Amino acid sequence: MAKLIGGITTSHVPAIGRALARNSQDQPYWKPFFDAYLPVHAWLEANRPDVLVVFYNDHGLNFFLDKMPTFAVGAAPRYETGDEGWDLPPLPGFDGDLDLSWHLIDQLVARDFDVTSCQEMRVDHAVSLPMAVLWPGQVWPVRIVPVCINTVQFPLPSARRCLALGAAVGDAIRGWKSDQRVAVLGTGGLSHQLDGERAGHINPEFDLRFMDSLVDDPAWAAQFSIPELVEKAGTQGVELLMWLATRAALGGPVRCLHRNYHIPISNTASGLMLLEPV
Amino acid sequence: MAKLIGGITTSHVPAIGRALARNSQDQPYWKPFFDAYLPVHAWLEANRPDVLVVFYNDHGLNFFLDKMPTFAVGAAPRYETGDEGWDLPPLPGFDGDLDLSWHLIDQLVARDFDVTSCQEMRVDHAVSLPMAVLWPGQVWPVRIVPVCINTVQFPLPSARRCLALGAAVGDAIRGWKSDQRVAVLGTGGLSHQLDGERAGHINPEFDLRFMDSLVDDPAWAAQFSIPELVEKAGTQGVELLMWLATRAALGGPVRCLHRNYHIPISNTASGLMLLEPV
Amino acid sequence: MCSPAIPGTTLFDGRQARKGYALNKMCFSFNEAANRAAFVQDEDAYCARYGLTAQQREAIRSRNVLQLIAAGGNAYYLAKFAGIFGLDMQDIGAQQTGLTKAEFQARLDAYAR
Amino acid sequence: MCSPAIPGTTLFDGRQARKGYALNKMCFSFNEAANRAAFVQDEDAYCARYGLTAQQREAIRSRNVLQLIAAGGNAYYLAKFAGIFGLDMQDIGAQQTGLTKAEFQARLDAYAR
Ligand SMILES: [Fe+3]
Ligand SMILES: [Fe+3]
Repeated sequence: MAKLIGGITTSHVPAIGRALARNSQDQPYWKPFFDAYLPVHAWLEANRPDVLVVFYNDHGLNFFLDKMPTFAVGAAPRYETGDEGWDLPPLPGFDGDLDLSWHLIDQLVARDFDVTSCQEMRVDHAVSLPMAVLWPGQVWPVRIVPVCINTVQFPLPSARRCLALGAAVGDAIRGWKSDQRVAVLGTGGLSHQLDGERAGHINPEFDLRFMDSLVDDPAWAAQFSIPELVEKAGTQGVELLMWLATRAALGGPVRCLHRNYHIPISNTASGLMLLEPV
Repeated sequence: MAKLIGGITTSHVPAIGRALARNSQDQPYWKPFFDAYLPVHAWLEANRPDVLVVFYNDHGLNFFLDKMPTFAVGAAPRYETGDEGWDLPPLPGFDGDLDLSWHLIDQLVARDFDVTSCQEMRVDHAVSLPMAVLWPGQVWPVRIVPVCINTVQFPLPSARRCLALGAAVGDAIRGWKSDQRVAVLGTGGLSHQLDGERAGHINPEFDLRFMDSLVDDPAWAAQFSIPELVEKAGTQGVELLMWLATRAALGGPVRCLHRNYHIPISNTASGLMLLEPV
Repeated sequence: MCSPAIPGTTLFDGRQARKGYALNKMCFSFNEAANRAAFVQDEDAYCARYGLTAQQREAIRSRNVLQLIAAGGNAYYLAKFAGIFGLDMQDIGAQQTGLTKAEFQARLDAYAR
Repeated sequence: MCSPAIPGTTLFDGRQARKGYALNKMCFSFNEAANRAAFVQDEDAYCARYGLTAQQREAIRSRNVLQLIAAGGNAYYLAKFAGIFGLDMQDIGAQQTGLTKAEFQARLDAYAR
């Protein structure tokens, strides 16, 4: 059986892309952000996953309102990126893992998750920037299976439903007949709001409580409705749903090997956690 | 509150489109088929629905394998048709009902159905031909909300899951704050298989038992897995999932006002039922 | 996905979908009349544009439905390919079962009571 | 959909989506550099192609984010419109809050401990 070796949760701010394009990693604004990933580099080096399942939210590159899935699972041999409107050099694309993709899709549909399967798919900065922060050489030593959760078009799936999705993905990974080492990556958040008069909203108390909960009480955030999460974490802070799915995939108790919380990166409270199943 | 006044289940064979284009309705091959709808015309005339929720399966007009939803709900102001590759004159398109579309989407996501919302959408013969058989003048006196269930890409949702979807749609219709009269239409099946050495497979015993079950024991078909349903009803006979969702939307006991079963129309056992909540 | 084998029947699961993507994408394009015309005008160029495998190219060339299914084709998309030649479902059924169209039609009629 | 009002915040629900479809579709097209160039070259023609409402057209003309949101714009798609002008999220935040960019940045920095 495949081994689910751990989970990483991280923010995915587009501004990281500009920092990479301009080689700003060592500037005072950016250095603390990039340095926070060094312990994760060491963990990846030591634990060498073969495949990453990536929970992320598309920001209008692959999906438009004509066909907006609640949950989409990639089943493509390759996932290219795009410039997303910002004239930045696109990052290298990613090789998929079709065996794991179809195993996940089969298992999820069997457990009443009504996923949209995507045999041709582009991934946006929510996949490529975390990958580039984890592997600064931008030569990916892993294949990926993207799992996209809708945060664009309300109604969004509830926190409870995203926990259930993550749990089902975790079970499927652990039940995959393969010798591969799999990690889960969840990208988004933490608190931020780009739009409206409340633009710039950040909520450190909530974020820190949320990060604590992921270790000991992963269902904590599921007490809140989606509008309540938006009220606390901001319109884009609701991307924390990706963190919930990632945590749920790990199943039972976890050990937190590393965490970082840094304000601000762009308009965002930037967070990072590295979790291992106990 | 809106009123859910009844449900119609019917086959949707593309050959009907050719018969319409060639005005073959009175030919011996077609007359029994078209005549079977006369009692439904009378019911529609007497009961005048304002909106139809249409459970159907797309055959590769609106959805391709790049983004294949398990369940998709239309939220478009208008749904046009296409020739689907067959050089037939496209039938007139349909006006949507955006209030009901969004009400359904909100309610379904709240009940853990991971639907894909479609704000731009074409509908194929599985919507247009049943509509043209119900209203031969092809002037539609109703608005529609299409609900598409995947029968193209396995894994398909289970019969049990489709029953649950239908039940949730029914609850949402009955809970819709509106004075509109709503009917449900489910199109597909009954037993047939277009592909493979078993092409031409038809299973009248199964179909008749299935039609009986819709009246008194709607969960009967849910005892079978999708491969079992394919074994019994054929690769395209699995479209009976639309009938299950339609029946489930009606909720409790129903009265069967009319039924017809006719072999063959094209390669298909053609079925028709008109059901009213008791 | 583990499915019990049903004789003469292929479930279009992930395994089939992986094999057939290019072929099905080409057939999906036949929804548009302009694409059908382009195929008819230069079949080789059109197939090349979609990157068909050799097996798929040969199955398209032979207009053989069983071969097209073996190459990963899905019945719903293949129906659009058949449309180019004006074939109906009895033509296709007859071809796959090795019957004449009249024989195939008779087999269907025999189900009636 | 019944949501409690959150001050200064618009949830992009069905009501907003219905209002904003044309605007968001145009902004989605800005994923491609050629479309951004076409917009820059002839803004009127490009907006006409997407059938923007008068309110949407005016909001695009004024480059005003709050007006764009009021016209049904979604933040994720509007970010691609902002990209045409090289605006970053602090420019956009400043515009919406009536602050200078430096003031807006200072407000963000103040959250740090
Ligand atoms: Fe984001
Ligand atoms: Fe069909």
